[in-house]
Amino acid sequence: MNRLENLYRKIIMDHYKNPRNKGLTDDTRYKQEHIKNPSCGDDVTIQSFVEDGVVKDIRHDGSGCSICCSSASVLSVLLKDRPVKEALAFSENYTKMIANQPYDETLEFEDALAYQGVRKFPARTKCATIAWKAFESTVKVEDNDE
Amino acid sequence: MNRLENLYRKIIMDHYKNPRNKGLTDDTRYKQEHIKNPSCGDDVTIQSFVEDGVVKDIRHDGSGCSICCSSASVLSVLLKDRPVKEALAFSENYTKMIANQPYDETLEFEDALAYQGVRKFPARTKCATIAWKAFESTVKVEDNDE
Amino acid sequence: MESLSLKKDFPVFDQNDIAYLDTAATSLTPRSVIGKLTDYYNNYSANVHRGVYRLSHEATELYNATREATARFINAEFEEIVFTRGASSALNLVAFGYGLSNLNPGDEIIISELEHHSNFLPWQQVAKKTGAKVVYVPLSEEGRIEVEAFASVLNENTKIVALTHVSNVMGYITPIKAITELAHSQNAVVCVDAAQSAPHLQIDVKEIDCDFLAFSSHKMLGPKGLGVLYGKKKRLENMEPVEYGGDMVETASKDGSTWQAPPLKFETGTPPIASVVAFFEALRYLQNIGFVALKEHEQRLKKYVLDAFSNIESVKVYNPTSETGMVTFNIEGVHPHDVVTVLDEDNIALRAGHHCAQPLMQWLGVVATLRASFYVYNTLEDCDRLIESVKKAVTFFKEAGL
Amino acid sequence: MESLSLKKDFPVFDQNDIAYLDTAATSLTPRSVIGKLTDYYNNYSANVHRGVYRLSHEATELYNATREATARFINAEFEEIVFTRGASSALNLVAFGYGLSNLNPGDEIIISELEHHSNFLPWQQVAKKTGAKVVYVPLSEEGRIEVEAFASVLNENTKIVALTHVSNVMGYITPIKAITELAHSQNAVVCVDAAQSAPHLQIDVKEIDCDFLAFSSHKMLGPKGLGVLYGKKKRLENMEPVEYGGDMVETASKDGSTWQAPPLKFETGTPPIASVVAFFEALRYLQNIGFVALKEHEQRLKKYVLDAFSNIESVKVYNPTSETGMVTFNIEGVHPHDVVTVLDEDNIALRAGHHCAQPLMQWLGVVATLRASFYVYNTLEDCDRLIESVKKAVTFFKEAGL
Ligand SMILES: Cc1ncc(COP(=O)(O)O)c(C=O)c1O
Ligand SMILES: Cc1ncc(COP(=O)(O)O)c(C=O)c1O
Repeated sequence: MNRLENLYRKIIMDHYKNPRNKGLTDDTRYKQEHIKNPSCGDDVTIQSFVEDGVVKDIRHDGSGCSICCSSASVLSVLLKDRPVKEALAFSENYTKMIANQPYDETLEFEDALAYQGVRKFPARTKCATIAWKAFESTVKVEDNDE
Repeated sequence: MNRLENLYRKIIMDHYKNPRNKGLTDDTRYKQEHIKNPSCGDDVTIQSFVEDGVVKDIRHDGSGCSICCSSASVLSVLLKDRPVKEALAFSENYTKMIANQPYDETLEFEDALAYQGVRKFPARTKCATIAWKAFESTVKVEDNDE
Repeated sequence: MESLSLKKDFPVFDQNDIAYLDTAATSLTPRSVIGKLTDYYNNYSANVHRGVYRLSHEATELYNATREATARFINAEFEEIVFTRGASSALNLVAFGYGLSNLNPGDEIIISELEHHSNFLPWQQVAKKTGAKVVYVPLSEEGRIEVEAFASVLNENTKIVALTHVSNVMGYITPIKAITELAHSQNAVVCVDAAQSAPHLQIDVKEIDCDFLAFSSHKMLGPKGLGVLYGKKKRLENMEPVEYGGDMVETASKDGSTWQAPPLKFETGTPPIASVVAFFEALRYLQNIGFVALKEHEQRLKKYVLDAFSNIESVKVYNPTSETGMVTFNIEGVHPHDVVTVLDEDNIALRAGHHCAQPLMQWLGVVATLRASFYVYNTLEDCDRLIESVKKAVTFFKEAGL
Repeated sequence: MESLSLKKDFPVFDQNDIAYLDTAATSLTPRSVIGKLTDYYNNYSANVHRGVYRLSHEATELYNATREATARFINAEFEEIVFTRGASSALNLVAFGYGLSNLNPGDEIIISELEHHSNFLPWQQVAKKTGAKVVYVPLSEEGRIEVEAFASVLNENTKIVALTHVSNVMGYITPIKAITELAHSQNAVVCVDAAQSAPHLQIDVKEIDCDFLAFSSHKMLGPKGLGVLYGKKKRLENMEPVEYGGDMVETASKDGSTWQAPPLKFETGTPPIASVVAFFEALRYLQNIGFVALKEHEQRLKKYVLDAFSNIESVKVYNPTSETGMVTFNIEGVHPHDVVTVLDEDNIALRAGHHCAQPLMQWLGVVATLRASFYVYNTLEDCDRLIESVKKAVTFFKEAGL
């Protein structure tokens, strides 16, 4: 598999073409975060609904490249029904993995593992993490109340 | 004579210590020009009184280095009683001489010749010409009436 | 122009086997400019304007020599050239130095959807602050600013016309001389964004007769971090500074202060001396090539690429008729960001994005585009590499199911 | 510090047998900084932020590495560092970005007569525009800003305190931490002009707790044309941009636009990339020396000169007690401009003038002064040359009758 094939894995292209959980809701129980990547115009909105400390649902929308859009779809599937703490840890380890930083290697990344190829494309790591960043904001409690 | 002695000629130091025609007048027949050289803080005001196309009187004031202040004094003596045209030509040729540009070599510079030494000190040419510039403005007819 | 013989003037190619097609973002820098930069730092490093000692005096002479050369480059006068941090800063200076104090509610500012953000947002802000209104020249079907369309929005309320000379996405040349003449007939002031024209066209501000004109050193072989604002003498004299401090002041006192005459009035603080000094060499380099030869060269490359692209079914070109060396395109169904990664694998440097022209993207109805822009150092071989790589991307993403 | 071994790091000395004593105006540039500059131009020359291809991505990484290093240099956070054209621009940004929208008639801005024009005129202007009042800390007899005097002008109307950290003429250190604490007790915002302190003192913005702090690269061995504004995160978030355009915008549309988060919000247009990248090496160079060793070195030179000057009857020193390496003086009866020419003949580079501090000149009751300032590359030999040349000037002008 060459570098490009390794970047554009089947599973990524599948989520890009057939995004799961796409489209936003008006349901006010969802917390929403919108991030724009000015360097390329990627534009992602993530909504998540947390109940009893568990991520019950994730929605997403936006426009961008295949890496960015697919990862929103992938995370919406992977993180659903996980406790917030676990979802956050997953997200943070994923981001570290993409950034070539030490991460918890015992973690099962499942479909998110497909994004390993991005590590060889530093100019694209933002694409692969922007949706995850947005997700994190939606579930993080505001601990900054100055 | 070394370079410095050639710059700080006796005649220059004399006009610096004993400036002629110093002090401004309130006489409204005098035209006035104030120039400040921001690079060193030299600050010169020249007033000139022209009647029947002749420079009848020149006054000056200000603060600055010896080259600057003395040249105001020198010009106030040299240009007095000259026709405006002649005074202007004198001033312009003097400025060219200082700037190492071609000038009318038949001209009698009299005391102003002492400033030849400045030509070797390009950082000081402004000092030697600023009062002359101010003088020129006081006698030039505004030909720019746009 | 012998393209291959120019490539060796650019040290980036010593280290990188790259097809650099992103000049519209910033140009590469020739050895002579880098040499002048290091020359300044090695031999002077001193400040300008205020030093009476030799190093500083000589640095000042070099600084002024570039101002003089810049003036001659666009047929302006020495005092009409203000050095800024870039074209963006220059345009902001016009908007906030001139616009802010000369606009009233009901006044109109004409711009276009072709504008770079730096000639759009300052006017949007100034309009907000003054109650003036931003009016857009309706673009032609191709996306051009045309004289008739301009005339249709010009009226006695028009106070400022701020238009791009060459669009940084479409590459079209605005008929700015005719527009300026019309604008002046309504006493409107004309500000030209020449960031994409100064590097490629001979500019004569006396002929155009515009009031202001802005461009950047770094898009025309010069150092980064330097821009130029040309302003007619009278305009600059009547314009407010926007930054206050050292060097722009004449008398500073508690009771009030007075400013230097232009251009110093607009250049507070220690300027980017080295960059200014080195910009001289960029101007010289361009003048040695000559704008006629440059244009011919750019056109040849552009036409070559366009011809090839017209044979690739899924490539859509947005500006086939443009007069300058810029091809803006997409592979249908594939996000430009994905395409650019394929090209990058082949060492082709190309811009994917909105090119700081979001209003134009909205007008085009796309989120982003690819843009290849050509300059002195590009060759037909660069074009071949681009064409081959685009073909590869088309195949790759088709196989990936897009 | 082995002074002589540092001199060889500065190529200006290769060509010039010069005693460079004008660092307070601008410093010389070490080889490593020049090397990094040319390295950027030779190997990248590409733009930052927007390019997805390798050259541009790597240039962006280098650019960000300097922002990170600058943050660490003053113990700030990455997002708290804004790159500007210089300290002047940085101070104007605070005045017009923060001051203009936060001041009301009756509010007071505390500055001092020690301020450089760049921390004086912006506030004078903002006061004029907002109806706020500029209040001066009464200087001590020596010309110092002292805490008690500051407390005497601080009150509940004080909204902004803008003071120099180290005076560029007197070299005194302002007790800025105590002043900031007092100012904060009245909810006033503190802006520190660190143009003359950052090159010489260890700065810890968390310890000082100031809201804004500005300095220039070119006074601390870095490239010309680059400045730094530190702002507390919350302050920057609530501050208006003063320049609008590319890179600072998030969404740009006809109906309105939104800005990037700081610091990008304040950095429109293509920045001085090469200078930013190379500034990294200046910070590294200074950190390798260390501020303790640097201070000791500067003090030694200063004391040496002061001792000698005290034996020359007609030399008047204005700042004998200053804590930093700066000697400000005159030869009585001789205009400093005349003196400096004598020194220049001996290849001593020294500043004569008002040092962009006219209010202080008025306070001192002089038209101008000479100023010798010491830095890493200076030696006792430089001091000897200065002393000898000053003696020569004294004799020369005495003989000339002054
Ligand atoms: C105390 C002080 N503040 C501000 C400045 C302005 O710095 P710059 O010229 O780099 O904008 C200077 C330098 O002259 C200075 O000494
Ligand atoms: C048309 C146009 N205007 C203005 C600018 C802004 O130039 P700079 O980034 O040098 O400030 C650019 C460059 O991106 C441009 O292409």
